[in-house]
Amino acid sequence: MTRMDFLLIAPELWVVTMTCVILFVDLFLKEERRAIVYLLAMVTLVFAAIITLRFDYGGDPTASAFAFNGSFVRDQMGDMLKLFSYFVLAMVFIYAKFFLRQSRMFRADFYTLSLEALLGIMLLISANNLVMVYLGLELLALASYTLVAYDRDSAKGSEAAMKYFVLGSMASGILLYGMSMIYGATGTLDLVAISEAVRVSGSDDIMLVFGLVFLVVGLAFKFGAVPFHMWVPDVYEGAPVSTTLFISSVPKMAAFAMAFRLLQTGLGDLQSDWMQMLSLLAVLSIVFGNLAAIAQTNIKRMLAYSTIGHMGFVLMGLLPGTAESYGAGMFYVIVYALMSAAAFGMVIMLSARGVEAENLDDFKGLNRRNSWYAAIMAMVMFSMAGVPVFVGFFAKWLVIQAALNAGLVWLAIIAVVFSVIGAFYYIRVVKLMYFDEPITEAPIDAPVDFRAAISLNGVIMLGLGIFSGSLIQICMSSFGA
Amino acid sequence: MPIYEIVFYTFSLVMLASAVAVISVRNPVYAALFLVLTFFSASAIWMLLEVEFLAIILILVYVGAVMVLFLFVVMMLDINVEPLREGFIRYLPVGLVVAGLMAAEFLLVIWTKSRFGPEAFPSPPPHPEGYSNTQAVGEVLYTNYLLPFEVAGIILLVAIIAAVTLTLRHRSGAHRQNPSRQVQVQRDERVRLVKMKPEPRQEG
Amino acid sequence: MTSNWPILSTLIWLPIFGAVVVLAAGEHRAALSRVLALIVAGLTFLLSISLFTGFDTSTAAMQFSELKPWIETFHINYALGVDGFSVPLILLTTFFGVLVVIAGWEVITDKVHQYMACFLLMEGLMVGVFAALDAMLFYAFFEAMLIPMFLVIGIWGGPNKVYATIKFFLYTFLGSVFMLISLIYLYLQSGTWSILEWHQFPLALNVQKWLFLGFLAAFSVKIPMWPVHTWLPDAHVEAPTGGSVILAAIMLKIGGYGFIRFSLPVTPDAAAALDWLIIALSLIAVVYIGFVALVQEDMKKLIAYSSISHMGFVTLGMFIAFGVFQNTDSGRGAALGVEGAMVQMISHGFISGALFLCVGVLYDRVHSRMIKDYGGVAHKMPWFAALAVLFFMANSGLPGTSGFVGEFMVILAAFQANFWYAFLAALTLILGAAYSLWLVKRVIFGKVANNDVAMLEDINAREALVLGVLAVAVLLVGLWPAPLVDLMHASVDSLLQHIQQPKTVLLGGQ
Amino acid sequence: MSLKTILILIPLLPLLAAAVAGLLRNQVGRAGSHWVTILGVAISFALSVYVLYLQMYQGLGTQNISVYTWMVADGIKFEIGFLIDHLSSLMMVVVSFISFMVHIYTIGYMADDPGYQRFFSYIALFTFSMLMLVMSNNFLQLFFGWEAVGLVSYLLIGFWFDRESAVYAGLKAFLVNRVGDFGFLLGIAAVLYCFGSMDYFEVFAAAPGIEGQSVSIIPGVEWQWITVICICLFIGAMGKSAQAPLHVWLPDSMEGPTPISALIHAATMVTAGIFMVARMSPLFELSEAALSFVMLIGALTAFFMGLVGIVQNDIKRVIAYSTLSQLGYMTVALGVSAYSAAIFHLGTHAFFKALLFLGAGSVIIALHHQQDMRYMGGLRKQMPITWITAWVGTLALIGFPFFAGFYSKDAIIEAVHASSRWGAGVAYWAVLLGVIVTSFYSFRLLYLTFHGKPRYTVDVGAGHHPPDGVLQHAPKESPLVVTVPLILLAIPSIVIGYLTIDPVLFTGWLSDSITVLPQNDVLAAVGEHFHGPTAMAQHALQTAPFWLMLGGFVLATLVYMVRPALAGTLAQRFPRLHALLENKFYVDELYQKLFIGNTLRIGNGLWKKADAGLIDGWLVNGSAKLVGSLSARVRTWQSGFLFQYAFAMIIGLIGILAIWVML
Amino acid sequence: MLTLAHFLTLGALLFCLSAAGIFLNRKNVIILLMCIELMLLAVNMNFVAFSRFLGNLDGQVFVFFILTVAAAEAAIGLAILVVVFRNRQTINVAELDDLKG
Repeated sequence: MTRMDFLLIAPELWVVTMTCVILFVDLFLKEERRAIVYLLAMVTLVFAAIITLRFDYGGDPTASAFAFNGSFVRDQMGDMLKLFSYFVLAMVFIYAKFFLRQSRMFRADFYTLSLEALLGIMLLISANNLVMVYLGLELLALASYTLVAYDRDSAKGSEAAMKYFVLGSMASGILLYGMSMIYGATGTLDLVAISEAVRVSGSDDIMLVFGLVFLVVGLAFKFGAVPFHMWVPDVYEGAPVSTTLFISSVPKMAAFAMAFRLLQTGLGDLQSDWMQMLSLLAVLSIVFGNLAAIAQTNIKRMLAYSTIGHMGFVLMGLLPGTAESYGAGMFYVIVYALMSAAAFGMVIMLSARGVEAENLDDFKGLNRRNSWYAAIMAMVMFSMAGVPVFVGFFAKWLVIQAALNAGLVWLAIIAVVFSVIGAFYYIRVVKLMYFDEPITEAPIDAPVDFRAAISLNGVIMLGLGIFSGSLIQICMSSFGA
Repeated sequence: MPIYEIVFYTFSLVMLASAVAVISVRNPVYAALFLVLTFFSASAIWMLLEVEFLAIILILVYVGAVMVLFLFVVMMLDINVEPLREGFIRYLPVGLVVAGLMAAEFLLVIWTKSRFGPEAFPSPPPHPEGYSNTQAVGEVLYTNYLLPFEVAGIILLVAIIAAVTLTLRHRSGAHRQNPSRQVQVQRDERVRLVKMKPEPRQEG
Repeated sequence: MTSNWPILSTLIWLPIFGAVVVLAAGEHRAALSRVLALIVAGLTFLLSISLFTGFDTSTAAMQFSELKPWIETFHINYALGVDGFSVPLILLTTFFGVLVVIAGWEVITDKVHQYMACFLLMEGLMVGVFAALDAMLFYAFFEAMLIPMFLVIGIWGGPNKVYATIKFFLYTFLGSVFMLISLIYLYLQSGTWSILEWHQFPLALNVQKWLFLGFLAAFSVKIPMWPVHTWLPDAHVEAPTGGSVILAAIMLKIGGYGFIRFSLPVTPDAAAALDWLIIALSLIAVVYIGFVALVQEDMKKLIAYSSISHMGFVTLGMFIAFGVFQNTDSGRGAALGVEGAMVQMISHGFISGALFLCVGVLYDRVHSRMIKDYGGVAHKMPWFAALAVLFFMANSGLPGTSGFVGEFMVILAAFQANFWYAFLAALTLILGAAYSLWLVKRVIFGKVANNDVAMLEDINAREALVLGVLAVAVLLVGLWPAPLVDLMHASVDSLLQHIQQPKTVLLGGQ
Repeated sequence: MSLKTILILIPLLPLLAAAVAGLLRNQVGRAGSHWVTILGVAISFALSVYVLYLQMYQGLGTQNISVYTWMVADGIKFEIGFLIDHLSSLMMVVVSFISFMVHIYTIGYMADDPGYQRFFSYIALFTFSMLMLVMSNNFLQLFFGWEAVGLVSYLLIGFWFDRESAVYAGLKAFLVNRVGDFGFLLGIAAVLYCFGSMDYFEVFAAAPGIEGQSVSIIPGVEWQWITVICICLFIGAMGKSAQAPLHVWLPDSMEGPTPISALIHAATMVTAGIFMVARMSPLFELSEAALSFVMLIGALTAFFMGLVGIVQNDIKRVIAYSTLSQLGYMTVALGVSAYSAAIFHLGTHAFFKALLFLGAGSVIIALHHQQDMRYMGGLRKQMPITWITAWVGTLALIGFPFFAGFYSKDAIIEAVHASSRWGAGVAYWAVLLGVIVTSFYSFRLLYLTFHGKPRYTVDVGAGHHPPDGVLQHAPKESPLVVTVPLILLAIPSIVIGYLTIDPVLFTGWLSDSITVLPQNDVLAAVGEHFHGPTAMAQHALQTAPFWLMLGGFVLATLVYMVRPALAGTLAQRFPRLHALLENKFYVDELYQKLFIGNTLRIGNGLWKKADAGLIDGWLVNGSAKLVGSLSARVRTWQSGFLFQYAFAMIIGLIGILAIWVML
Repeated sequence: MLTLAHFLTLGALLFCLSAAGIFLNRKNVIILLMCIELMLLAVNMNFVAFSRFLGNLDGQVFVFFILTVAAAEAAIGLAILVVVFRNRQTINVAELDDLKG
């Protein structure tokens, strides 16, 4: 253990410390002063960002630094994902506060659990051996299960949590089984060492492929890829929207990092195998997600299926296994997190008095009620549909480009066709907001921080689209493209 | 060394049988107890593999803590034992076929001699005299795996928070006084001044 | 204004930022948003005239070029420039930008600021499409344009607006994603997004064919060609007048422009190999749709179908060149076809825009688009009747109006390739006249049909201004198309020269 | 004033007048509108005469003047310009003169019409269009004028646009004309293909070069290019000049006001086709086949349309069928390469047919817009001027010696007789028999209208819309603005033939514009026997046409004057024949069934079945529905049961294992 | 002679049994939680076996962490179970189907 090790994990240390602080402070807080928890959580995120940014790689975006015997790695990809995690989580906190207040669930637990989950995410992003991957994953998962059941009086919430828990545990069991095979084949848990061992033993090792299948399934579950997606709609719908907001956004970035570490860093030599598996999953996800979303009337559920479709695209970015494709996948996942946060933020905004605006019909006539928020939601929807110049388009473009570059023309064609089918349900939301008459004329109100955040989040859809160059540059350079 | 094999097969059979029992008995209490038996057998097999530390931990943690927790919950919830449903029977063959298929696939791979056979994995030599499995694990755990170890601690912390968050609740039915609120109450919270128009006097 | 002033950027962003400003005016200041929109649109139009005056017709090179890096990682630039193909279309766009604002002046009373903003936004985006020299930039504008139009139809449209607008959106979206694949493929092969560099980039024939089909998917829907035209009648019928006008006058042209900018120069060999397909579809459009237009009962639908039929000439004119090269030694007629197609686009812009405005004038008064609800309008609205007859005559290709010029050129060109092409194309002379004038007969002439018609009042000054300006434009182009045609000579010649040299040869030489 | 300016002014003045009368109709008022248009046309007429004078007496040769370049595309110049030679200057004078007359006449005829200004605007616009057509030096402008006259014709036929039938007739006229224009445009395209130019001179100069070049439009059949061009162009002429089978619009066009019938549908517009073919003589001369075609079409029209004229009751329709028949004569003349004869007949016909129409119009005004001859009779007393001028017109039409028509028609018959072209024999008999038909219907008209007893009654209290045969006021002679043009037209109807036959037909006055190959020059053959107009008239007594004409006269007198009941008896005796003629050979019905009905059926079929049904319903909405139903089905997979979710995951796992590990 | 495959077979069978337990069980959720424990045990069996046959302690350390996590997981799982029971008065898997479609 050197000083360097601790410098490298300084952001994680900061977050874990602050979590404990919040936990402790909350004990002495009166109900009316709860906002302090919120403030502390935000402070945590801000400083985490600062601390993360303080680290200097010496100008090489592909350089990585290892700590704790190589079980922890810092690199530009990880840092970027972490930074965006902080950012999106900050959005989540802002949105969630409004919802939790209204539905009388504003407790410190939400923040501590979210921060723990963030820690899990950060560890997962930086994990460089199988143990760390597993632990990060579980940290995230356990916190998530709890958050899903956060509304203790909700039958749906507890049902969702139960399903999530059982399926999630099963998925981690499957993942572990795969890890055990990989371990057996290579004799090590360290991803770098694994990749070296694989290089030595060759990529046609049945044991490796056998393990790989389980790893891919575990990852697919995390992404919510078909047919390991069943939890997604139920959890999105059942969980309180504040939790859905969280689950749908930040952990996706972790899942991406995890996939990259496991598949590329560890099993890069098996690329030809996992590429095919992932392409199957990607196609199924894109097809199924977009199809099933069409029939939904519950917006959370619809967004859940849309997530499945989007994750198909992220997988498409992963599977070619080139630097550019990883960049594309990373860009996609970041963009998706931002879009998802904004979308659920809008759902929260429309939730009056703690009753969730779950149904699509709640969006009816939003333009008449408040045209700015309608515009934000419209931007988010168009972005998700992949219409330029919104940022979602650039994400899709990069991914499709990566697939084409790998010669997967058929995949690209399926992807674009189903993204058109998918566009249908996104623009249906726009239709509800703009073309229909409102059911209620109740004014839409939210605290100023909420309004600022959602506005920022909406404008990002456009701004990050028009000025997508630098983010793309960062994502690509992280992988040396 | 036939004794070695006899022990292995015995415990294996017990383990698998009790695992089958876990998933098939109707009463969850029995299931929990069979689970204990499963873990116990597993522990024995681990002993066979000279993985003493983990074997002990398994007993301690699972049988001693987790299973008790399970039983506790089972008892607390007072779940009535329900009859098997028709759907289950209909579904069973398909389920079994799938499970069988899965097992077949697993075994087909595992019994690929060239990769899993003794040539690839020769039987490990027994540990030298004076070898302490616990010590060996401990050395690795507190050096190479320090970070995971700390993280595991945090996971347990999360478990605590989670359990508290989910289950700790103030009884909703009970009327309680909140002294601090009573003290801090403001005047205008107590008395509400209502402005009204004077009622027009009724004529006649 | 100095010569290195980024005029194209101004033309793109001025309306877009104008739209933001108009939006900011808010719902309760309708009058302000109208005025603001008019100022922005007017200013844009005035500025765009400098494109015309400053344009050097002697060269096919891009002019008023701008170049800034956009997404450097993938060599995407914010590259703008115009040649003889884009300038007339940009002018058409800015011209109509003003007209639709005026046309919607009193008619739109609900959410005026959003209405105006949508149109300004569209204007900027459409100019962007015509000015973009970078394929990604082109695509971005190409797609983004859908959004305001989607909203315009959906918010201010007719009773079946939702179906129509979603159909419109998805149809066009579906087409364009295939183009996206083509574009990306081209980038991956060539390492650049510059359209001009793609023109020179050698490609094997079967690759070209696939790319060509990708482009075709996008542009054929947009223009639209048979059999992917069915969104158009619905969209037109349901759209508010301004929407129909922009849709017909400019948006359809983007498809044609795409063919000129991409399909022909980037994949010339595929275009040569597959020209039979386009020609066949174009001729089907001309004849088949002509028949369909004849039996329409809804005025807007009729005009919409006639648009499809007229757009058939655009595609025919563009792709006739290969046939001409084959059939004649001189190649005479190829340029005629392409220029005819361009003129047809401009002219159709004026005419269909005007026709939709005419229907809009009636609709605003009677609230029906059905032909049977009218009759004898000329009694009550003589000025309107005169203008409408003029536009319908122009629609049927009467010489002296702009409608004639393009069709004439294309038919002449088609004859250079094959008698039967010209024969089928010329059928429009009969069909076009039949559906246009039959409509005129039923709506404008005859006895006053009912009370609604009897209550009609003639067009007011605002309507007269809009229609009058268009009438002048229609006649001007019809009587003296030379200035318009001269704009594009150099570009057309260079295009034709380019498409005659097989790209596959270049490939072989590598 | 330079020649170019003069030439520009000739069409432009009527255009400006039209614009003023049309656009400033409320500002200039009724009188203003007729003054401005009449002034415009009058100056235009004067200038035309001046140009003709320059041509005839000042030795002004052929002028090819470009006004402006319409556009240049693909190296082809499309210009607006004037070709001034004897042919066009003659046409300009004819057109502007007739137009001038009609303008004056209209003041009276349309005096009560609310659309007064509009009408003047239209006819001035027509004058412009027609002048553009005849003055053109290139195909583009020709086509422009061609279509523009069609447009004005459309507007004028449908002038009374609250009359359903009028609007319909206008539409019909335009569409039938468009059918012709369809061919015409293809002809122009073919010209461009063969010659690469739109300019008459360049084309004519290059024309002999393509002789022998052929094309197989229908695979396996080789056609001469020149024939294709000529036939295509002639199809245009068939539409405009109402040759069978594209004649159907002309009788219906009589729905328009009578001045229009005179101006457009008798004297000028319908002769555009004749003019065009004559103008294209350098091309037509090269194609025997095309000329035969032209001749036969003409012959067909000349004879059969005359027959239809016999049984019509509407006075204007009789004249309309007469026009068709006469146009047939002209076409026959074109077909035998006697272009000059065609032009000559065109000129004379313009005067006397305009005269007849205006005369008919005069009658119609007098009878309060009663057009049915069955309710006329004996008007000679009330309307002496009209009566006399009608006699003049009739004599000219039937070709009575010394009258204008005699010279032109006789020349045509002689020319056909002299021709050895394939089919000339048939054509000769057609034109010959046509004479007796012409004579018969002309006198029938004259008798039914002006002679015999009145078949109408005058009832002062009949109200505004009295039944047929009842008039509110007694008929009386028309005002001066009507009768003066009649008189002015009657004069040339008598003398113009006598005066001009020699220069037009035989001394080659038109040879600067018309090319006739020596072997085709039938007029030269006719000319060998020509010894001056007087001699020709005297000689007429010995020729068949004269006696045939006389036969027609006798027959008509017999049937309609001597034994008026005979007509009905004949009709009853030959009901089929009568019905056939009365129904104009059922051509309209045939077209109605064959084209209009089928077109609508095709349109509806394509729309409802193919467009809405197949493409939209099946492909577009069908795929939307498919996606919808798939979506609904896929949705049910998400059953909500945890064990099924787990099962799906395991299946997925097994599946992937099976694919990648087992295989 | 016992080879690695024997131990792995044990793990595999246990794994399949637990998986079958999850998707066959329609009764109460507690059994599901137990099945998950079984699944982890199966994995542990693999790790232990590999660790031993490879002569490498990493596997055992991993098992140690898995056990820890499993305990935490069990706690949370049971907590959720309790919440479910409180809300619905049942923990029957087949009745947990409010969320579907």
